[in-house]
Amino acid sequence: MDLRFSKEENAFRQKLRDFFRAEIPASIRTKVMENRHLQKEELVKSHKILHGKGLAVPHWPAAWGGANWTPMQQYIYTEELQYNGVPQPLPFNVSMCGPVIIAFGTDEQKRRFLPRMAALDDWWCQGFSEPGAGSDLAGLKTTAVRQGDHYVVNGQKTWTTSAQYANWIFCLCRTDPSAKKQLGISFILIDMNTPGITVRPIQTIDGGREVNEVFFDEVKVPVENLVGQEHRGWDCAKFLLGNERSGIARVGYSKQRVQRIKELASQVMAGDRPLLQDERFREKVAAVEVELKALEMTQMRVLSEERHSRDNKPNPASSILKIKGSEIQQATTALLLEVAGPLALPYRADEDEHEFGANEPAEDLAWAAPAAPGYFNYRKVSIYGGSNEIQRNIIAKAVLGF
Amino acid sequence: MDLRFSKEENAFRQKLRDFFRAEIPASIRTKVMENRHLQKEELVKSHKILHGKGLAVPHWPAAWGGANWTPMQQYIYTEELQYNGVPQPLPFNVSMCGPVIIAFGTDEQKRRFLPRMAALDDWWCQGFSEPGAGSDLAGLKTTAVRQGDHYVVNGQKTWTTSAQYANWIFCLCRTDPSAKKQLGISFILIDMNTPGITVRPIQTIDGGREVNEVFFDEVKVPVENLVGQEHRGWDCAKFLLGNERSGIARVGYSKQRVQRIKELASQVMAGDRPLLQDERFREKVAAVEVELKALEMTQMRVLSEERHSRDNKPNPASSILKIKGSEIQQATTALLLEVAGPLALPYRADEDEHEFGANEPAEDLAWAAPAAPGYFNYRKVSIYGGSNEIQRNIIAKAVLGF
Amino acid sequence: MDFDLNDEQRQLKESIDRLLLDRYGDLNQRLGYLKRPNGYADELWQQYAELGLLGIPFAEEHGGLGQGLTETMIVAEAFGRALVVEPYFATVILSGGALRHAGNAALLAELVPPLVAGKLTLALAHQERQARYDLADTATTARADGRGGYTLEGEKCVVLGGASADQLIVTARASGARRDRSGVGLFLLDAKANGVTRRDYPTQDGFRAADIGLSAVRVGPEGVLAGPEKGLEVLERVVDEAIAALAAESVGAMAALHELTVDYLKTRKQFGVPIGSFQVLQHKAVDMFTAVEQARSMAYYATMMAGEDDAGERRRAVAAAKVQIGRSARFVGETAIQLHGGIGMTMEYKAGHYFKRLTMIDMAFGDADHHLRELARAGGLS
Amino acid sequence: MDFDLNDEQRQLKESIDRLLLDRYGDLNQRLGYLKRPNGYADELWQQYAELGLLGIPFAEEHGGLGQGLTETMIVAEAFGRALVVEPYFATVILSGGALRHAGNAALLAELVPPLVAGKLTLALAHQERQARYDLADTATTARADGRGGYTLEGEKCVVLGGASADQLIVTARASGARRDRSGVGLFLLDAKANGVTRRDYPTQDGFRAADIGLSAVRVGPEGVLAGPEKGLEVLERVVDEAIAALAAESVGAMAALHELTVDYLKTRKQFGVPIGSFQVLQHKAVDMFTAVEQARSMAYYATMMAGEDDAGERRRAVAAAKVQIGRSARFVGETAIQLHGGIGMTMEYKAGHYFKRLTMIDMAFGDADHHLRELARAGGLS
Repeated sequence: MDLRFSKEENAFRQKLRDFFRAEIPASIRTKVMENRHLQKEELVKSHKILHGKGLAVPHWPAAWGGANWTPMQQYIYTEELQYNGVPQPLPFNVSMCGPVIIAFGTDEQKRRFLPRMAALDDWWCQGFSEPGAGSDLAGLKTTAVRQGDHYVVNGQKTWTTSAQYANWIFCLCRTDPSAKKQLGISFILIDMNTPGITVRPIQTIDGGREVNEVFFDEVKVPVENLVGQEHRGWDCAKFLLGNERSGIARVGYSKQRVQRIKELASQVMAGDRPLLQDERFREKVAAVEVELKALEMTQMRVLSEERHSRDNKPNPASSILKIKGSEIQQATTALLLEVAGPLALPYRADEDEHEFGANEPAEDLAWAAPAAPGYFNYRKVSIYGGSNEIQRNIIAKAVLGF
Repeated sequence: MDLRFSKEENAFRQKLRDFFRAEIPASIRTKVMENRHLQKEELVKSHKILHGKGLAVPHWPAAWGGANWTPMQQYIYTEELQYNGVPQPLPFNVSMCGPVIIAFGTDEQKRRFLPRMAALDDWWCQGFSEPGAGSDLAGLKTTAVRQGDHYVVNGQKTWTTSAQYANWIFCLCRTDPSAKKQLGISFILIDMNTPGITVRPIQTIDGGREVNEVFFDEVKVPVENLVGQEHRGWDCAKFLLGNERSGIARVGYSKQRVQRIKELASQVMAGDRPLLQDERFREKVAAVEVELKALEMTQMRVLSEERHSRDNKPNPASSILKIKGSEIQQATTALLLEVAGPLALPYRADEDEHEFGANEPAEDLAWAAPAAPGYFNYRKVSIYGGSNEIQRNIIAKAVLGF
Repeated sequence: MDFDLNDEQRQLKESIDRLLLDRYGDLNQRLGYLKRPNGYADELWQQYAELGLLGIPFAEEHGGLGQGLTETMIVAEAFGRALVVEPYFATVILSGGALRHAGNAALLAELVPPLVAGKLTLALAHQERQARYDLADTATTARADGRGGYTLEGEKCVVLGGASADQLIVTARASGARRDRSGVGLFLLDAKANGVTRRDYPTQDGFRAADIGLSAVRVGPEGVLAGPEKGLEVLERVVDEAIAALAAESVGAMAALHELTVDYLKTRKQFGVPIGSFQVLQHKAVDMFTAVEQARSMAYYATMMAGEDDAGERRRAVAAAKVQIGRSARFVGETAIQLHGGIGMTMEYKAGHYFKRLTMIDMAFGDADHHLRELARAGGLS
Repeated sequence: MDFDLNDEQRQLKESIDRLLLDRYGDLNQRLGYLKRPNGYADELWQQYAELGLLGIPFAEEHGGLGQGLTETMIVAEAFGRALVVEPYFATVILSGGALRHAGNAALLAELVPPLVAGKLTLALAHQERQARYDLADTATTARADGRGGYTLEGEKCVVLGGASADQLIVTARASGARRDRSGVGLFLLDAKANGVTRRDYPTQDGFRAADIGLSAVRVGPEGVLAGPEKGLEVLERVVDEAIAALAAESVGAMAALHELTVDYLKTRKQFGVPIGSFQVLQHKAVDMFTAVEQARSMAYYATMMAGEDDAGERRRAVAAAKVQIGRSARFVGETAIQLHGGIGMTMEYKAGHYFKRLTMIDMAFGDADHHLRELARAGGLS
């Protein structure tokens, strides 16, 4: 048992940190750290810089641009990305659709999609949830009816993040209505420029427009865009959702948030002393730091065990990463809100919207403006990707054997 | 709307307070306030003093010794009892069995039992729970088989508080095994001196011996001890459990505990200042005071509405009194434990047990000795009388209509 | 003790509920009001005037209805249920409170009638960006001109209703250091007076606020609402009453959000059943209910105590209420969104708007932890 | 990073688990040990010696096994699972730690061999009733006799294993005010020395402790374990290592209690079904699991950092671990009792004994909130 990072691991971390800070524009990293919306161009730019160094898809097989890292290296990479405010390589490309194609796709599909996916030459989005299929994903109703060498897709997807930027979408569609639930679903790739697709933005309570509804009306999709076997798309979905345990806790992200909170709270005055000197506040911050350190160690334990368990059976502890990770992320947004105090009240319209047509609050209070929207917006992290209630159901069944 | 106590109500309160402090021995009240075990003699003495002034069963009909108080007066009485460390008149007599006999009993039963019950000439205990029937009380198995003018009772009851002191027990027994669950249960009064009854004490984790198992082996009970109709005992049970909403929150009790905690914490030093000066600790105390004040106001609202709603349909808010009341009582035991700190570690055997045969910790640390046992013992308040999980089920159904 | 409404109070409640059901029943009506020039519906303001809502707290001798905090609580709770955006809080509760407690007979006689008639809106400009929740912290200066008037210099921020208000009540320091308790006065000035600049913007919860610049703004003797010797005392009284009103508004919003959530749990189907059939979600809804009822109890308590003359007792009681309101609102708001899932995160659905309003009420005049700290410092409740 | 046990460590764990299953498998065995004269089983103490458990932390040159904190963690977790009552913590962890870190070669050579052989038990007497969690707070005096020896005068309380110990390690103040950081020495004395009085009693969690009076107790130069210039520094090191061991013991107890609870939920039937079929109880069990795993992670962290030489970094890390351990234990213990219902409240069932031990571990050397306060004062973790 050796519970410290090795010299090699620390060097690996330093190398990445230096690169991120030197090569990814500070303007982009600052926006991430201040929890402000990024423009598409900024995300593409950052992604391509990483890709240029082979840092966009390190977890992929070497043949497709992977780096053959250990799980620990993969974790260090993810933590450093998050800690330094580097936007994650587009997860729909590199963590969701890519791995599915690598695991289930044909050589033709791999050649056609993976390189452009890794380079973010194609922007992918996810067509899973539907108005009637949220926690109960298998209840989805969007149909893909085989007609010769095409599927004809009809239905509606929702909560589709950045669909407005995407030129491709990977969808779960019902190809066999007679089969029940999980059976009869297929994993299909659809070009967003195909006629019959309509994207409608959904404004979230923080004022942002990151999610959308996507409507499919008689959309013709070539059969070769089917991934894996027809009717067996649920296998792909399960594989996709079970993937990527090293980033889900978002430890690096929360570390950066806590540090920023402490910096701001050391400047904001509460009465005659900085807020950070207030016993109650600093103890709340310390309590989050403790939870976060525990989560980090839990994450380490999971990774260290994954090293040998090649059967890819995850450590039971891995199942708590999402729950604790989301709770801690939300706790940091609540702390930032407390730091902002009365200065959190002004609503600062994002670059992309001015519907109130009103003035902006003072520029030098800009740091406080994202505090409340961040708090509101981050309620999502305990909802998406399987709500924390669903996560608890899973643990009760899989780990505790209820 | 007038949210203050009337002058009359305040005078009523003062009169009771003066009486309690003058007439109930300080030795008894101090023991209650310090959460130490009372001897049977002490409980009887206090009860009889109250009874002498008509303060043992004020909520009973005037014909049987009641005082015709308003719900608000009843509440003030209960709060003052609790606040001044006066032992409650034995609840098994005055709040449980008594009201059942008043509501369901024959005149003969009333004449025979109520006066001795009110005077605590008889000590009653409750035979409801069984090893297999806790939350699911209706699952009880103890049988009472009619044989001529007797029932023959066989079975086992458990968690029977102060059975070791009691000379009577009121039991739920299954008289019709063929009927299902709630039906086929009868409410029967049994003389504890009847042959075939065995009482076995259960030691609880705090070291106390307040609860017992009671075994019935071919116990002959005269038929005239049946209360209400045969097989309809569940009506009596529901009536009994639904009774007494004014004391269940135990506001007065918790008020006294909070005050004691503040007194002790102003004497105990933490570093260079009294613990009560520590910001975190005093804020935890204040947080409990806020919850307690809210509970008190909720209690008032319930009572004020009961005044008119003669249909005895309780205010929905009443259903939260038990949950919040128990949480606050437990919070006070945790705070007292924190005050005691390292001095809570010594285990001080109660008057009635010396099994370790060891010395006692120093006498002047006696105040700290009940801190941990009190914390352990009070886990029971969220379990008995319908666990807080059961309470939530009830609210979900009755109030929210799930 | 008696928690029942009398007949007048019940009629008041019913008439408000009727009006708001009509004008706020559909979320899109509210979203429409937000886009109006002032960020609210002027015609509704007139209807409030006709209902007499604007005159509730003012003495009859000044042209008000001479009603009390209980009536204010009834209005605030109804406004919370409907998420009303008209500047009732800024004009009637805050500014009206300042007028009443400063007790300047001349200004009361001059301002209350038009205010009650819906012809005059006001805003209370006390917040400064460095002050956080310290009401005494005032950097804005009031320099006496020797003729009973003052010249104001400084900056105020997030002034509720500041841009649409006809007149402003401004706190400014005539003497002492920035955080001294003495030396702060209340000054009345025309919102368009020379030297007054206003930056208008929406707030997180749909209201409007403004940052206000004061540069050599002249106030005559008639504009001195409360002199430097008593300004803070007046302000603290006003804020305690305002917190009681916010508590009631918060309870209204919480109760409505809880009902909305329970309805959703009963209708939303997943796995072939209403999600309300899952015990975990039922118990969450029960805990929300408990939080709402505890908050309601403390809103009553605040209403009962906000009129208390003993400032210490009043402050402790109001702080305690703010603690409970804030904690209940935090739990009810976050849980409601969680139980709704994605739909709760959208602007098109009412839950999120309740959540945002509840969050901002918690932060107004100090959040739950701030007031817990103050309460504990003052020795607690008992 | 590598969280795996090596072969020796795995063997160590297996041999301990085997022994404890045999000697602690039935709760009545433990209750029997408690009634022994010393409150524990002397013959088991010998078996620990034969297994080499008593020599784990001591250097081989002194007759120990020269193993480290990881091995101590393995033992402590196993002892926590079994609720072991032998004085391993008092003798090996606390007193042994004092011997090791005081670095008094003569005393190490003299005491370690019999200790490792199970022939010598010790107790660390540092707690005083006014001191609460302040390790420096020492009213007991050590008056230099001018010949290198001292005379001790004062009172110690709740000394773990104090009555059965052969020798005592006592903290006493040679100079400075009661709470000064300097001037406290560690002194070794025979438990039966003239002037030593002991009051023995059980603790809430089944151990034995003693109040110890010291009246004109003579200690020769050879009994000065650590001089006044370094006593506190040694004590703080010992306590940080002790907290790491308590964290592991707590995790062992928590994990076992969680398993016990899950088993109960699966077997206890009400309403005709196992109560584990109720979703609310399932989710409570899941939250217990999460709390145990988070605590386990911090027990590892404490083990990793307790050997750190930088006192500041060590203290912050150990404090953080104590916070997590205390909070997890509080939640796991209370929830386990709640989910068991009445049976969890009885002495005849194991759950309550775990709950009591977990509670007392939280309070040992400062509860979760105490360490959170200390951690926050030190600037937090990052």
